[in-house]
Order: sequence, then C-alpha cells, then structure tokens
Amino acid sequence: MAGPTISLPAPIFAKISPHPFLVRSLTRSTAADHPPCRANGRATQELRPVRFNATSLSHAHGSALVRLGDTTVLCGVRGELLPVERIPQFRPVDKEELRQQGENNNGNCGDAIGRGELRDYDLLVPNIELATGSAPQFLPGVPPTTLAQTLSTRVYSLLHSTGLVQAGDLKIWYSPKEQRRGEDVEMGGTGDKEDGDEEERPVAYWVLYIDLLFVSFDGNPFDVAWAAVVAALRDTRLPVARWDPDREVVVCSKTERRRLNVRGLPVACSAAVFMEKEQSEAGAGPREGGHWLLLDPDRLEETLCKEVITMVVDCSDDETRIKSLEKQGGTLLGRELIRGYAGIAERRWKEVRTAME
Amino acid sequence: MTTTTPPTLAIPGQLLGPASRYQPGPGTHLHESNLHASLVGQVHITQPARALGPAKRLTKITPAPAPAELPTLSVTPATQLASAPSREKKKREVLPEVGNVVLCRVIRITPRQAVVAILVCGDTVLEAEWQGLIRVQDVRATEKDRVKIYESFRPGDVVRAEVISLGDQTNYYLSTTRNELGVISAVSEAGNTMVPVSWKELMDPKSGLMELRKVAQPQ
Amino acid sequence: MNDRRRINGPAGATLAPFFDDAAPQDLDTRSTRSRPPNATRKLLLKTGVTPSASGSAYLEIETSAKPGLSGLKLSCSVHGPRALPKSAPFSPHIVLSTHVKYAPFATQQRRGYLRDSSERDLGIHLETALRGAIIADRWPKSGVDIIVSIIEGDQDRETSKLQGDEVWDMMNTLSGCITVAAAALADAGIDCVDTVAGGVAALVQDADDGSAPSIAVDPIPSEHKRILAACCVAYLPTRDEVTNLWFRGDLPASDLDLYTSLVGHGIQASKNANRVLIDCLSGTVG
Amino acid sequence: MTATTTPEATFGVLPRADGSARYSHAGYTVTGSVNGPIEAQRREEHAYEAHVDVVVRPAAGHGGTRERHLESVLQSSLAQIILVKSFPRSLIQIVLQVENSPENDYVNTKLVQASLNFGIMPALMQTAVLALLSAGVPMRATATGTAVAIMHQDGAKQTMVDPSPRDIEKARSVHVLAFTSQDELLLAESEGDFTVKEWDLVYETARGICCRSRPQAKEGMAMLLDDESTGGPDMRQFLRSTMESKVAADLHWK
Amino acid sequence: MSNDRPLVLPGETIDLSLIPSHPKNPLRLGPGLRHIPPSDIVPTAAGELITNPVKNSMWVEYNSNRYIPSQNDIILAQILRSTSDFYLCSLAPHTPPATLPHLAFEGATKKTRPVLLPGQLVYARVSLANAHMDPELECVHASTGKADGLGPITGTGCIFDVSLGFARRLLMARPAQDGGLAVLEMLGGEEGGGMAFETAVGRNGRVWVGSASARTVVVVGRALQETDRGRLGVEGQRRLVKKLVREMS
Repeated sequence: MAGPTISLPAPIFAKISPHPFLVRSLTRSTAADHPPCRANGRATQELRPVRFNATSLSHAHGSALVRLGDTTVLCGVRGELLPVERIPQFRPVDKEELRQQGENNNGNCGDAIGRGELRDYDLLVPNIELATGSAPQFLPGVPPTTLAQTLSTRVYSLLHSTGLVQAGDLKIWYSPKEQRRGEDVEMGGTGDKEDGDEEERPVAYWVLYIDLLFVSFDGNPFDVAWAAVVAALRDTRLPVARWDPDREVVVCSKTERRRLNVRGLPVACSAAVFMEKEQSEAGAGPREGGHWLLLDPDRLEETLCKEVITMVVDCSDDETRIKSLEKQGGTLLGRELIRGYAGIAERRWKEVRTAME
Repeated sequence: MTTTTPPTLAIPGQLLGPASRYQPGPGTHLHESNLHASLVGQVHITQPARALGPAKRLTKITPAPAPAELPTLSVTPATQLASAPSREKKKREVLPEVGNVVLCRVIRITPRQAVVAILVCGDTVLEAEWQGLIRVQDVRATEKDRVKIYESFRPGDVVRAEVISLGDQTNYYLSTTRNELGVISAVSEAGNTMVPVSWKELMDPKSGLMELRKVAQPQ
Repeated sequence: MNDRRRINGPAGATLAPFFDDAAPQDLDTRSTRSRPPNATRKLLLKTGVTPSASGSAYLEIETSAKPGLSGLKLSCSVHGPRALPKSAPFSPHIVLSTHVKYAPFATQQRRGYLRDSSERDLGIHLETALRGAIIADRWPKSGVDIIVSIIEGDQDRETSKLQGDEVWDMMNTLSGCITVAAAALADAGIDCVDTVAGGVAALVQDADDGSAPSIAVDPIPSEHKRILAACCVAYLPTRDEVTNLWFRGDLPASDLDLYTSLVGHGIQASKNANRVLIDCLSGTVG
Repeated sequence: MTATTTPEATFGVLPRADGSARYSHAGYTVTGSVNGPIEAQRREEHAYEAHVDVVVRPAAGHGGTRERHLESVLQSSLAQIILVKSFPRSLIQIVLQVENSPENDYVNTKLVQASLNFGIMPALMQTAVLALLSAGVPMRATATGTAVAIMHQDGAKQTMVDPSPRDIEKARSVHVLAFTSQDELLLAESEGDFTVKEWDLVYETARGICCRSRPQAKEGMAMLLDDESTGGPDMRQFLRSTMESKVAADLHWK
Repeated sequence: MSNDRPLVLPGETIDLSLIPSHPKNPLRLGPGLRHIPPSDIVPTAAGELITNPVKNSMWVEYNSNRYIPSQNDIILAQILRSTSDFYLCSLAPHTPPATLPHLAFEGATKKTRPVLLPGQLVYARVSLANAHMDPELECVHASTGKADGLGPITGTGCIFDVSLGFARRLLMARPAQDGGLAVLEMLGGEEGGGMAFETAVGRNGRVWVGSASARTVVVVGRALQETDRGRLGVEGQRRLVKKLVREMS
C-alpha cells in the first residue's frame, strides 16, 4: 500500500495492511543510526532471549517455566506407575539383552529395544494445552486445535527419536535374592530352595505425563515447548520405588528421590520466510521481490509467513548433530539456505545451554 | 459529602466527586449521586469548553444530560497514556459508534452489499475485529440505483467509511456516500498496489490497467 | 476410551505413586494453624503476565512454612471486549463467559483434560461474582472471555487419605479465582463499579473434647481437625455488596447468629484480599 | 524390499469425486479423492484464497494426532502448488485413504500413536498430486517426493531409497523430500541423528529421483521407468507418462 | 499422440514455437493456461495443448467433472428459491448458488416476469463470473433483448449428468465430425428407429432430454451417459444404441 497509507500513523498502517507495513520496516531504516529491522524492533537474524525460571510444583516430579519474549510455557512432568500385569502382551526383556544394550549404547541398534519399550508401552505422554487464554485466537473450552495436536505430535516424535529418556530409567525391577536376605532369618533359609531360581524381573514402569501449559503465546511455540520439555525432564526426580511382594504393590519412598538421567541437549531453532510480494496468481511466482528469513518469528510474523523451518541440533559432542529438520510451506529454502541454517541453529544451541545452566 | 478535589489516580469504585459538581466522562460511573471510577487510571478534569474525545455513550450513564457548564471527570487507563512507551502501548478497546469514521477491510461482496472487518475506529486501533456492512444503497449519494457493488469494492480493499447504525447482532451498518469516504487503498488483480485516477477509477501502475472502485477523495 | 485429539497414556490405567513410609501417624502430626484465626495467608498478585491478552493477572498464596504444603497458584487472562460469535443472538450488553481449568499436575489426583463438574461449578460461581461488578451495558453486542488456569490447587500433598477435603479446597480456590479475575478485568480496562475480591471463612473444630467450634478465615483443611461448614464470599468494599455467596456444610441449629458471623468473617477475609488487589492495581498507574 | 519398486497409479477409481487416483509404491497403497473448488463452510472460509483441506485416513483404526500432523504438512505443501488465490472463499478437499501399508500399525493390540510416519509421506503426497491433476484443479506446478534413509552397517554409511518400516527402525536417520516440477525444494522432513554432510548426500539422492530432467528424445510416448541409475524410480518421468496415458484416454475421440 | 497436440503438465514451460503469432488478432488464452507478465504462458492443468493459428488462440484440452463458471457459458441451471428480485439457482453440486435476476428474461417487466418454482430448469447464459462474487445468469441477450432459445425449460423430460468434456463435444457445431459423437443422430436415425426427442446441453455437464415418451427419455439419457463413461467411439456408440433399442422393445 505505498501511496495513500504512508500518511497514516504507524500503528494504524500496521493494523490495516500488516504485510506492506512489515515490508516497509524491513526496507527503510527509521533513523540514520540504526538499520532497517522487523516491526517488533528486532533484526531479521535476532532471536529473543530465552529464560528458564525455577518453578516448584509440589504435585509434579519435575517442572520448568520457559520464557521466549512474550511466549511463556509451563511444563510439568508427573510420574505414575504402570504394573507389567496391566500391559497387554507384555514381553519382558531379560538382563542379557539389556547388557548388550548397555555395551553398544552409543550404537543405534542397542537402543532400539529401549525405544521399543518406550513406544510400545506409551511410557512418555506429552500433551500441549493452548486453550488457556494464551492468545485471542485460541478459544477456551474447546478440544485441541490442529496446531496443538501437531505440536504434541512433534514433541512426542522428537522425544523418541532423540532417546532423551531411556526405558531403563523408568523400569522398576524386583530381585527376590537381594530383597530376601533380610528375611532369611524367619524364613529359616528354606526360602532359597523354593524360589531361589526365581529370576530378577521387571514389575512396573514409570509413565511420564508431560503436560505443557501455554501461559502466554506470541509465536514460535515449538522451540519454547521443546525447551520446556527438556528442562522439566532434567529437573525430574522420581521417588525410589520397589516391589513389595507381600502386599504385591510397588511402594515408593517419600524421602529418597532419583534424578532422571537425560541424554544430550537437543535444541530447536525455528524461522519463517517472509516474502516481499504476497504471491498472487496473475502476477509472477515467489521469485519476484525480496525475501527475509525471520528467526524466532512472533505471532504477527507467523500470520504473514507461509514457509517455515525448524532444525533441532545437539552440539554436546564436538561435531554438531542434527536431530530433526522440518521445512515446509514454501519453495524458497533450498539446499544452500538449509546448509547455512545449521550455523544459526548452533548459535541458538549455545545461547540455550548457557541460559539453562 | 466530601468537597475535596478528586484524586489524581483512581481504582474502580473509588469516589471521585459529587454529581452536583462534575459530569461523568469515560471510565467513570454514577452511584447514589456521586461519581465513582470504573477503570484503573489517571483522573482528568475536562472543562466544558473543550469537547472530549471518543464519547463513551454518556446517555447510558446519565439518564438526563447533566448541565453543560459542569466540568467532566474521566479516568484514562495507564496503558492509554501518551507517556507509556510505544512498545507496551495497548489501546483499551473501544466500540464503533454512530458517526464514527472507521477504516475497514472488505471481506466479501455480493450484489446487495459488501461485508467488511472494522479495524480502526477514529484514531484507535481496535484489538478485536468488528464486522460491518456497506449496503448497495449506502455506497454513494448520486445515482444510487445504478450502483454495482462489484464496481465499487473488491475483497481486500481498505475502505474509509462512516458508521450509520448499530445494525443487527453481527453487523454495524456503514456508509461511504461522502466524497472523502470510500476505497483508500487497493491491490489490482495482478497483485500491484493501485493509484487513484478519478473518484471511480484506480490504476495498476505496472500493467496500466484500470479498475472500478468508489474511491475516497484524498484528504 | 482414547482421545483422538490427544496423545494417550497406556491402555491400562496408571497408578499414582503409593508411598510406603507414609507414616500412619501422619494424621496426628498434621500441622496446626500458626496464624491467628482471623488472619489470611500472604497473597501475591501481579497483572500483565499474558501480554497477548486484553488483560491478565497471576495470583499466588504464599506457601506456609511446612514443606510439601502447596499454595494456590492461579493464572487468569481476559480476552475482549470482542465481537460475539456469528451464532449468538443480539445482546444489548456484554456477554460474560468464564472458564476455570485445573492443570493436569495441579492436584494430588492427576486431572483430566476435559472440564469436570467441580471445574464447571467454579466457573459458574466466578461468573455470578463478576457479573455483579461489571458495568455490562457499556459494551453492547460484545463478549468477554475470562479464563483461569489453576496451576496449583490449594492442597496438602501428604494428606491423600483425608477425603472430603476437596470441597474445602475448592472454596479457597474460588476466592482466589474471583480476586485474580478482578485484577485481570481491571487490567483489560473493562468498566467495573468496584473491585471485587473473594474471601473464605470456615467453622472449624480443633479439639476432640466437644468444645464449641470456632470460626477461622482462609482455612487450610489439613490444619484443622474438622471443618463443619465454610462459605466463600465475593464482596464489593466501596458498595458494601456481596455479589456471590457459596456456602457448604451444616451449622448447629442452636446458634442462629453463627451463619451471619461466618459470612461476616468471609467479608473480612475478602477485605484483606481487596487491599492486596488495590495495591497491585495502584502500582500499574502513575 | 518385498513391495513394488516401481510406482503404479490408476485414475477415476471413485467416479463420484471430481478427481481420484490410486497409487501404490514401496508397499504403500493410497486412494485419493479430490473435490473442488466447492463452497466452503463459513468457519473454514478464507476471504482471499481457497482453503485446502487434507484428510488422511489410516489403513487401520481412526486417525489421531499423527494424522493431523501429516495433514498439516501435506496441506502447507499442496497449498503452494495449487492456485489457491484464484478461488477465494472456496474449499478444495483432498481425502487420502491408506489402503495398505507394509508395517503393522498395531503393537500390543493398540494403535501406535503420534510418532511421525516418514515412510508413508511420499505416497500420500504423490497420491494427492495425481488426484488433483485428475480433478483438473488449477495448479502452479506438480510435485514429486521420496523417502531416503541413512543406514549404518558395520561402520559404513549408506543411503537407502524407499526404506521399509523395518529399515526405518534400524536407520540412523530418515528423510522425506519433495520437489516441485521447477526443481524447487518443496518439503524436507528429517528425523534421527545426522550431519549437514549426510543431509547433503540425502538431498542429492532425493533430487536424482524427483528431478531427473526428462529425456527429450523419448518425448511423447509412455515408456518404462528406468530404474538403474540412482537406485530409485524416476518420479517425474513416472508422473508424466501416467498423465500422458490418462489424457490420451480422456481425449480418445480426438 | 501427435506432436501438434503435445501433453503439458501444470507449470511446464511451453515451447515458444508452439505459441501462435497472428499478425493482427491478439493472442487469446483458453482454459488451462495462465499468463504471467510480461510474456510467459504457463499451463495450469494436465492435458493436450491445442493451438488455433487462425483465431490466434490456445488452450489446454482436458476432461474434468467440476464446473467452474466462466462468462458467456451456456448452462442448465436449477431454480433453488426466489428472493425479492432474483432467483437463486444451482449450476453444480456443492457450489454457491448463482443469481438470475427476475427481469433477465425476454420482455420481462415487474408484472410480466416469469414465475419459476424451485426445482424448475432454466437454460441460461453466464453473464458475470469472477473469483470474488457468485456467478450471475441471464436468459436474454442484454444487447438484442432477445432470448434466442434461452429461458425456462418446458415439456416433460429429465436431466442427466455428463462429464464437462462430453458436454463440450455435444455443444460442437458438428459433434459427429469434430467430436466423434454420433449417438444422438443414431437414436434419431434408423439405428434408434427414429426416436423423437429434444435435448438442451449445458456446459456445466448437464443434459436435458425431453420427449413425449418417458421411455425414450430414459434410453437417450442412458445412451449419453454410457457413451461418456465408457468412452465409446462411433462404432461403440452404434452397438450401444442397438443394444438399448433391443432392450427397450
């Protein structure tokens, strides 16, 4: 809207024609001293600082509150017990297999067993709630929107593909020998004969309910949600649990708690592609006019962009590993741009790690 | 009854002064012949000479219009003050009212009417989007019977219009009959921003093609 | 039954952890009330926690000295005034809709995703409490959504055995909802005749020796042996009006003034909350 | 791989729909129907463009969050190649019914939920494109897609095209890429553990399958798919020859 | 497939040699093509690229089922209901209704306008079709004021759905020669024992068959639909007609 709307005050221009407004702020510098930037005052490559706030939720085993600009997510992790007899078609994995798994733990195939358990028994249950009044467009009291379902699915999928949590940590064993030693006295030692051959066996699993509550929504939900999941899992302390053969229940210690060991630190970094020219059928294709890669887009920018990219990287080891890549909704991000994007994701990883520690 | 001057800051329910000495403005209400605040913010006393800004349907508050000479008390939310930094500046929502000039975007057109989303009311950017209608008989003042909506508005156009009625449950009724009202910005079928050439024509500078509109006379 | 819009847990339901060394003497060693009977717990209130909303507020009741005793944590956001849905009929005034939802991890028992009856009750009580405060006819043809998320319920983690506590917890929760919603409404700039706040008072029995029960404000169920009755009051201080009153339990018929004085104490509690509310709101201006 | 290595497609399998196609490849068979542009319901109506609605129905059981995710990925990609701006306020509906898939979706007699299904994405994408073409929905371009996995066998890396679910289980990383007929990267989804170098390799492989420039010499006549060069079918040639035979049949009277 | 009618897919670049360049007439683009300024012409559908050097026009020939209204199309519409000053009619299932002004009939005035009931058929021309509005219809030539065959359809008959391509062939000046479509002539000729019937074909893929004998209507309708679905050549059509006639008698 070059012509007439220029005369209008900025906020009104921004409201009636947001796309041209963003184009203008990206092309014209408001003052000599600082270059053109996004409508939100950020440079195109500028990410909002991420903040991790300590939370104490007394009914959760782990929690985290993550802020990214005006997007705020609260994550609560809560463990509940799943006795093996409640699992249809439970097939126990014996110690031997696990030992193998332990050996080539870095190798991929070993994990497969554990991963299988996590998936087959649904031990990880992440869900994202947006309908908390976090933004005007999310109406309260309605079932999860496509966005919420998509986010939950992406978190679930990444949880499994990254092997952040291992089934071993969620498994509760019963080893009769160890537990009986104390009891031998009154059992008169006969016990060993009867069930000496009784093998050490898994009796239950911890199921982790990972619930994400959006307190405030201003774009880029996945990066924040994922960061909150990782932080909450690192904060998680599960009660030490053992099998009580007499009462035939799993009992937890009130005092003793064990920290979950979270493998690696995968960090998500998202961006959106903003086109100078809104694609029109009569006019030329996307190639006409300039474009900008807007890192960590806010709510307004997300409504003005179609093409998005999310890369999840882990730089804990010397070499940067990509854990997930999602690019869709456009044709502008080609091979070169995606290659280059890895560098941006690395930068983000460093920021998040420092913020987390 | 206190005769002290009104406070500078007010909280909803707070006593501001007697109705005998002030008349209620935005952000205030009458209770037992006293003015009380109904918003959080700074208290302003406007002398009658100066008319106040977007009136908040005073008729609803005072059964009988108070004597004109009384100064008006109003409470302005902090977020609305000029002092507030522009980043946090979140205008408090206002409603379109009869007589307001609004800016809206055309959503849908039929032979009978253009459906619009009202985005700006007076100089206030609205948080919510209120729906409005420009009926074919309200497009222009002359040759009303010859008006064709399709030759006056297209979806996506930004239109300056005047509120003529509260309308039905969903729509405000708008009019563009005055010269300065009508399309203020539009994109051609080819996707280029067009420039006005007459009161009923816009031109795509790239292709040179003309398109018909009810064009607002530049102010 | 699988919820197709969510990621579901195991088919066979899971069990909340069962604590072994949960000493049975728990009941006796339960904390006793340290505050005087007419004192409320410290309230923390903050507006503008959800920038994307028209108005918002966060409320927290300070956790008492005893560890594991969780204080109430509420987050409220207000959206509107905005256009009513197309289906809605014409309304000459603003249409209020309130939603109260527990986070799944907010209480002892893991909460479901669908609103249950207690959450609906809270919503209804909250609506009536607020309707009395809002100047509705300033916003014809518009609606406002008030959404309260209960991040943490007012509940003792350890006292799983004490049944019936839920009811009394809800009283405290509701009074919190009312106060936090009032702050969020003011933040949204929706005209109100006054600042409404919630307060709770209860008739409690602390000794077994049949001694006369006493009245305590802002009660924590686990701090009292028995709660006979309680009421939650939504009160407008400058107007001296009660916009909503919720009473549960039963009072001995012997003392007829008991009810009045119970409500009176509720109002006292509400006034305390109101002071915090006013301080919080005054902080946002000037 | 037990399943067909060369893709196959048939058209008009659902005569009631504006367009339809059944596509089978790598063990997946998907039937797609397209209707539109038709009148959209108010709530899903876009003022300035057509609403592309994608519905994915799994082979077994009801769709869940995983299907919603697949739908949104396909939706955002297909909306790029359909000329949506030409049909404001209207609806273009694409229903993709998975007829059969090599993996068994049931573990412990319950549906495996949520985790992304990379194997099936190319089949869904290809079916949708074919159904759109058969419905004559105006499009900016066509698209072709494929799945590639990186396997680690005794230390050695190797890429595998159209991996089976078993392979995907073992794979170090799995990738789905789709290109437009203008050789632009339309969709890229990857999961697992890989480096930029590895992704480059994957990109090359996928591009070879999706964007082989069509031999001008054989231009015109439908031909067999040459399957040797990059160890994968030539998707673009497949698309072209398939459409060729369909158009020829439609215009038999000429 | 001969190379003068090459297959094109959406987005493919068209060999410039194929684009007709007539000295005087401006280039006219038909369905299945879009012009991208300044000079690109790109297919939007999969089909055969047809060019007409004389008319200096080009389009993509393909068959489909979804009718998209375009100006001056002759269509068969069904009245849905009447408003104060126009009728709402349906051109195809699941599409927004088209408007037909009460006065858009030959010699129609406020008093003399024809009264049409829901369900009734009209043979009409698309007078306005664009992306932003629901289509508008007329049963009279705006310039001449004459109906030339347009208007409400009277007489006993029945409506049959066919593919859009088939409808276009029926509308050809010489269906038999240009469209390979002789089925109607046969039904009327000796193969069909000289049936008596009339048809009205709409570009929106609808054919109305009218006849005194209900049986004839059914036979003609079936003949058309089976020719369309079965993609029958002239020989096939002859066999079909014979078969139907046999079954009938």
